[in-house]
Amino acid sequence: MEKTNNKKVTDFLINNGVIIIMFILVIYTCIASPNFLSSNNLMNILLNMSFRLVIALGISGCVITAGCDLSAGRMIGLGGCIAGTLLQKLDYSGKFALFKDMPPLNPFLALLIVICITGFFGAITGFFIAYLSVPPFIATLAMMEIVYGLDLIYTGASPLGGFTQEYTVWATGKFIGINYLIWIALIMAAITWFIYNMTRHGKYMYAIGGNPTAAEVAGVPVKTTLLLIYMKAAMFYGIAGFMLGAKSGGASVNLGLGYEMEAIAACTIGGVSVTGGRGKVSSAFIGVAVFELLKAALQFLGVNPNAQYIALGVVIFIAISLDIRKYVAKK
Amino acid sequence: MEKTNNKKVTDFLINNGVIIIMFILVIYTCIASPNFLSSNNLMNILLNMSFRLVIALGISGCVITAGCDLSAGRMIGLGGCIAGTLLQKLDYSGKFALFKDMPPLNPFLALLIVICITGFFGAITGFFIAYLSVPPFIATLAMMEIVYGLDLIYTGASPLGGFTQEYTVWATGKFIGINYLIWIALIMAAITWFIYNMTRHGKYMYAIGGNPTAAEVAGVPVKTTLLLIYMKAAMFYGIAGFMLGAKSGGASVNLGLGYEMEAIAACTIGGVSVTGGRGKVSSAFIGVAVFELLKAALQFLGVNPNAQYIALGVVIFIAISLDIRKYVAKK
Amino acid sequence: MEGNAAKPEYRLELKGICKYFPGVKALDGVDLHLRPGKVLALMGENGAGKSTLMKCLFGIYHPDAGEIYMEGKKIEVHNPDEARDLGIAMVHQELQPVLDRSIGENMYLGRYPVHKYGPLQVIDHKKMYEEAAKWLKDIGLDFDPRAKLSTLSIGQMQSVEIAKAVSQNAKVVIFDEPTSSLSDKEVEILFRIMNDLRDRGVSMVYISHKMDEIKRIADDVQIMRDGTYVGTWPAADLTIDDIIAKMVGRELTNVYPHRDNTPGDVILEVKHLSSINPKSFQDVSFTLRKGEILGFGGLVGAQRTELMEGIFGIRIVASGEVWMNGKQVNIKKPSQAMKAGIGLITEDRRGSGIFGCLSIKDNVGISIYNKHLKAGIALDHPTINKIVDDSIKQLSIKTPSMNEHIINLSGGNQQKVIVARWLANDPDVLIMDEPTRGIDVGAKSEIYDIMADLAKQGKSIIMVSSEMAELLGMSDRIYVMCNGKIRGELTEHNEMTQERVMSFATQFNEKKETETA
Amino acid sequence: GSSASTTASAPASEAAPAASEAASTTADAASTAADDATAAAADGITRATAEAVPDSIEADTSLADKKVGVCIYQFSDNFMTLFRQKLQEDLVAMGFKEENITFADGANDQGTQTGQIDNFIADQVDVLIINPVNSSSAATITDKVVAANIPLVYINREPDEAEETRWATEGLNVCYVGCDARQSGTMQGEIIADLGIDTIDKNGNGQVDYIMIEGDPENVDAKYRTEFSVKAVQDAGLEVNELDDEVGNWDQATAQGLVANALASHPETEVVFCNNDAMGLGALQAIQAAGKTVNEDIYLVGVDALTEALEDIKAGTYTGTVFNDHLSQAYNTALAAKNFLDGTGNAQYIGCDYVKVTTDNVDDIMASVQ
Ligand SMILES: Nc1ncnc2c1ncn2[C@@H]1O[C@H](COP(=O)(O)OP(=O)(O)OP(=O)(O)O)[C@@H](O)[C@H]1O
Ligand SMILES: Nc1ncnc2c1ncn2[C@@H]1O[C@H](COP(=O)(O)OP(=O)(O)OP(=O)(O)O)[C@@H](O)[C@H]1O
Ligand SMILES: [Mg+2]
Ligand SMILES: [Mg+2]
Repeated sequence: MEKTNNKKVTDFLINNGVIIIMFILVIYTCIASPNFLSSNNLMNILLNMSFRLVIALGISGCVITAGCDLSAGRMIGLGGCIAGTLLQKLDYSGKFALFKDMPPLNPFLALLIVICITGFFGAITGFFIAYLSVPPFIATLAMMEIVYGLDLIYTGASPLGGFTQEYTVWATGKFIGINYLIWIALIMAAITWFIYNMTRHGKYMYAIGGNPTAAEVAGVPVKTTLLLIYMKAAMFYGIAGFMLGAKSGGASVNLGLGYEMEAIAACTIGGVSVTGGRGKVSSAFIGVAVFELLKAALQFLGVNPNAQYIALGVVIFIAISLDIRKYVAKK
Repeated sequence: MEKTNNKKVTDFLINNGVIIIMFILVIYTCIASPNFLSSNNLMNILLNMSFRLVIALGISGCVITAGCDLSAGRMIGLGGCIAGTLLQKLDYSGKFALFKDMPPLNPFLALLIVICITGFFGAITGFFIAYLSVPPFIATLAMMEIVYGLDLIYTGASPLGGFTQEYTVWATGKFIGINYLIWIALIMAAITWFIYNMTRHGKYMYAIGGNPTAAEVAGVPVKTTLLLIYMKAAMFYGIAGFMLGAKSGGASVNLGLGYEMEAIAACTIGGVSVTGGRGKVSSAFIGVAVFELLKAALQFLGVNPNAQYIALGVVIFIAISLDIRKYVAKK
Repeated sequence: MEGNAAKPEYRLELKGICKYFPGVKALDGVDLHLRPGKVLALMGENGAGKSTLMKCLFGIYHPDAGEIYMEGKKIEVHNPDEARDLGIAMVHQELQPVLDRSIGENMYLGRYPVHKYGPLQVIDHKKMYEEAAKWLKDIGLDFDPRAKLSTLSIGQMQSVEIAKAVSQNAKVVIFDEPTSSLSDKEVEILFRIMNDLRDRGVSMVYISHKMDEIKRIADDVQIMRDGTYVGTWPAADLTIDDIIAKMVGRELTNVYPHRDNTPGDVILEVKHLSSINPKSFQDVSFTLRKGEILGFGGLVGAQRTELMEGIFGIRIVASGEVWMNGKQVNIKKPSQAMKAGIGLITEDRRGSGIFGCLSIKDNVGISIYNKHLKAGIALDHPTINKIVDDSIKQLSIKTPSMNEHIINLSGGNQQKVIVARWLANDPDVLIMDEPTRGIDVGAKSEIYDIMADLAKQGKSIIMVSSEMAELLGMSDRIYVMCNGKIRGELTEHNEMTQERVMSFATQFNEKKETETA
Repeated sequence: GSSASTTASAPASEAAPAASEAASTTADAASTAADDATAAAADGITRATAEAVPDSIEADTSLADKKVGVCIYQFSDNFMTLFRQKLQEDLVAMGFKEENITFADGANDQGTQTGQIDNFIADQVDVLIINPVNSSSAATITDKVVAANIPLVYINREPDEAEETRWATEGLNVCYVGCDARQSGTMQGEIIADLGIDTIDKNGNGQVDYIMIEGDPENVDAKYRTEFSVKAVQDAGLEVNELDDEVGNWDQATAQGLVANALASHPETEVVFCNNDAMGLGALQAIQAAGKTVNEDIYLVGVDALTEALEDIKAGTYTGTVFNDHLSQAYNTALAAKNFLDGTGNAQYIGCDYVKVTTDNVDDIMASVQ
């Protein structure tokens, strides 16, 4: 009897190791620095999570099909820059030269344009992956370079600022006490949940991740599905870039640089399997939450910024090592 | 008869597509800019290839076992910084504070120390990958953060300069008209060739990449082999960092940043399969040569640097799409 | 004489082995007694735990309880390397090829011969390839051991596996379903080799679902049922019916069901179909009627699989036409084949059948997710659940729930899940490639029942089978292939004999032997 | 593209004197320069103060066939973008042909840049302008370039003193054009110190409670700005108290997140130092989101004088920034290249000055930048 109880406790610890470690860290931080629990700070953390979650949701589809997407960061940069150029105040002295005399667009229209453009590039990546069998690692690496080059040429590497009030309010405005950006992230999570669980496309995605050959034989439109996954992911990055631009009140070509790594790591920590076939919306959420809480806690605890890199790495190691034990068959 | 000849030509074109494209580009560049063919410039290109080749050789083992190594760039930085701190002139005004009064070491001893240190971190990554089943992507991502943090703390983020003549001569000195660095790269290539083709470790590596279950079932020491592969790779990065420090006459924590991506892309272009089991020393060589020739040619042709990113991405896409056709089973 | 009183009676003894997997008690106190120089047939239904027991012995799994004795000494096997050092070799049920490496390297994987230069050990390629060639020759294979393994067919790879196990000079050799993809000729060679080994005093464990083989080769028969030990008997004392009865725990009278289907009009017509690969199927024409079970016989390597995959749109077809219901259909990919009303159950269950990390529900549902939609978008989960639940009951799939991951089921149950997938999709023509490969008698007869039932409902079935009994027992009509061409058609039941099939199946060259008259 | 650049260039040359005027009116800047000059005499380095940008540049036809190689440490850097655009214009104005000027993007990687320098040498350029990724690599770069007999102008990132002394003693055709990075930090600190402790000290603890957002830690500018901004405040006799110090890697979005956390953790923050304006603008976003008002509850300084920062200073929502005068630096770089080629030669160190920007002079600076 006792043995089973012990076993249950161990199992619980292993299955929720990451969450438990985070919980302990959060409690410790709260004690050491009470401001950590202020509603203001919680809102900050949620706000920082918002766009990271959108990125992680986008990339999760790629990871579930045993791929990855290195172009995410540069796509975010492109999205942010396009939004930035379209939404500058007309009288802003540093206005983007190409659209010198164009009044700022409606932000929704700008968002739509951003989504279309990043989605277009995502579709190209997807095309190479799906129809020409280019490994995702390589295809997205190539697209990363291309998107960066285009963004450099488009913006001339100048930073963009002077955004209209209608745009920046996306980051500052609230609805029922919750920031618009957080609402957007929630809506994107809901959409993703729906796609993953309630649509053919979602089921096809899991099947491809589980066994691509079997999926092909079972009549799954493997190529179209893969293309759509990378296109959808790129659209999500575009949205994230748009959000990030609003949040930081400016954009430059380096916006979002390297975010893909953290997004993939977050997905994995949350339980998306890099070998494919496994992963949920909640995985992306947990992973992103772990990273943001960790970063905020380390800052509140006054940990040396250099040491923060080490802490981040160590947490990834521990979290994944614990997590893997759930899945690795006991032999 | 004619048909077969046609087929042969097509086959030849497809199988050597990358090389042929490069060849055309090189010839075009030579015509447009005759200096491209100068022996001086060829030596430059070889020199640039030297450390890239060492990195690609190191990472090839990871890729052949269907893994990857994102920590390569940071390991190079660590290697370069350690070498830098150990090999500064005693009277250099900006000498590394910790070793203020220590005379510079013998470069060979410094190289040995570098190899041991990076090898140690590589072994840790390998341990997590092999014994705790952490996916390589994630384990090396975590190690990348840790190594960067350690390097920042170690050097205090100060750039290092004032290297001794004994160290910088590694980059400038020649033997039979060929630069020392090129010799080192050749020696490393020979060692790698020997390991891959003539030792059990090499055969185990291919078996693990080709079919890990088969290797396990056949009694291959899968875990030890994996650990050794990541350790060996890290040692190679250490050497590359040492070479790069000598070549650029200075080092900082950002040395080698992002080199892993290019190294993996080079391996893949040369024919190492990211799905594992396939790849040779010549693959790494071809891939690295393609990248360096391309970069040099674009610069000689005066292509806008922003557009160079696009060109690089496009070449990767084309090269891999052509190349894949060799392997996609003709059904 | 060395045989003194201390010499143990058994070469190998397993006592009370238990092995648990999450939610499954795969082995529950199983024993095994292996006499020196004897062949022990290990029999049991799919999922009885045969492979698991052998994997425990070979160090791939670690038993949760139980002891292993080798020649009277208690041993512990932690990994396959240790097993090999103890003199145990194993041919695995699932082929484990490293396709990109040479045949020789595959044979010597994990035990490469080396030259020693101090601490440096350099692979002795010459010795490796010479020895490999010798062993290959011994098993009747005439390959260059330096060729890549991927140039061989699955059956040939299986033979290489056997050569590999035999070349280890082991005291105990385990064969886990070695013949599932071997042709009869290759089976003969295997038996010859096993007899040689027996003469040399090697003990063997032989696992197979093919009853006739057991009678021919086994000295003893051990039977397992649902992870428990039923008993061990001298092979001579048991009839096939006895074995079957003990395996399933009940009497199983007729393996092949009575069929009362009547083939109707032609539903599928294939005209002059040729692969782009000149070594594969060429100029194949045949017809299939409504409500007919059409057998495709031939040796392994006859390109039947490729032909079926070509029809189904997995392989590229160079020329030829496929007609369904009198209309020509253009099939470039499986989804088009499905739309035309064709289904395919592939021979490689693990590679192209199951989705290991997904649930049974998703494994069944994958082919019908585009049929049950609400508002054209959202999946109709209640309906899908009902379909899956029904098929689990109808095919008596052994599983705790439809949310169980399919990888945790035994081979036979996995196969039933795949059948369920296609039944849910409801095709007019179902192609079944080796439908009972690696499946026990109980499950086999259930699958035969399903096939007969489908035919009676007016569905047409193409059955590719290398098992002569099954081919003759289930088909209404048989085509026999060799070397990518159809060499003959057997329409009348009285001409469907083993001899006729074999004569067509071995007709490697074009020479027009007039078949009739 | 070309019409945009000509419209931009015309007012630039008009406005340039205004910028250098602003520089010379800053007494502190002048004294710093004077200190440097005295120190220089001891080193034996030939120092010169940068020349003002003239209204029109005379083209020298003999330069038409000279090839110029320019290595920029990273194209995506905001400041270096302004710099290199202006540099190209000025080089062309001096008589170089546009197609003979090649820019290379070092992608913030010394290995890559070294390769590019090798390529330029192989391509036999006539003069090299290098913005080193890693200023400590200068000795090696110098050796290479000098060995190929190519004159060399370093820009923006200053090699160490020993290296500059060597150019002088060995009589090499090498010089540095740029500012002293320490000065930008010092000016940030002075902007804050000039406000007076009474204005700054909202919580009345007698200290300047600040948070610091650093750029890429390996970048010298980031190190100096971090160090000298605080030092200048202390030198002015104010006590400081560091509440938080984070690395924002020059990135606006990152800085926004960091400052948001820092303000939640330390609501008593009085000053936010940012190593550049991009991060400063991110910080501004975070400050506003936290319900604080710049110049009332909190003070915010950056460096670079980005257009948006200038507009914010004008609007009173940004305390101050430091203008890195790319106009004069670019002109002096082009001039140095020309001087090497026509045999005039150069001083080893050609110093430019940063300019403090606050509400007082923001209009002048805005006029000069556009
Ligand atoms: N890795 C595993 N994880 C969970 N369950 C497993 C695993 N391997 C086997 N099982 C379960 O153990 C039981 C025994 O399986 P095993 O493969 O040993 O059967 P078998 O007798 O060899 O059947 P077959 O004739 O189909 O090969 C089955 O119920 C199977 O589902
Ligand atoms: N070059 C190859 N690479 C990989 N797999 C192959 C290759 N050639 C054949 N196969 C596979 O080997 C299996 C056996 O095919 P083969 O053509 O030899 O026999 P078959 O008569 O078509 O099949 P069956 O075993 O069903 O009688 C098929 O699954 C086929 O897909
Ligand atoms: Mg089995
Ligand atoms: Mg105070």
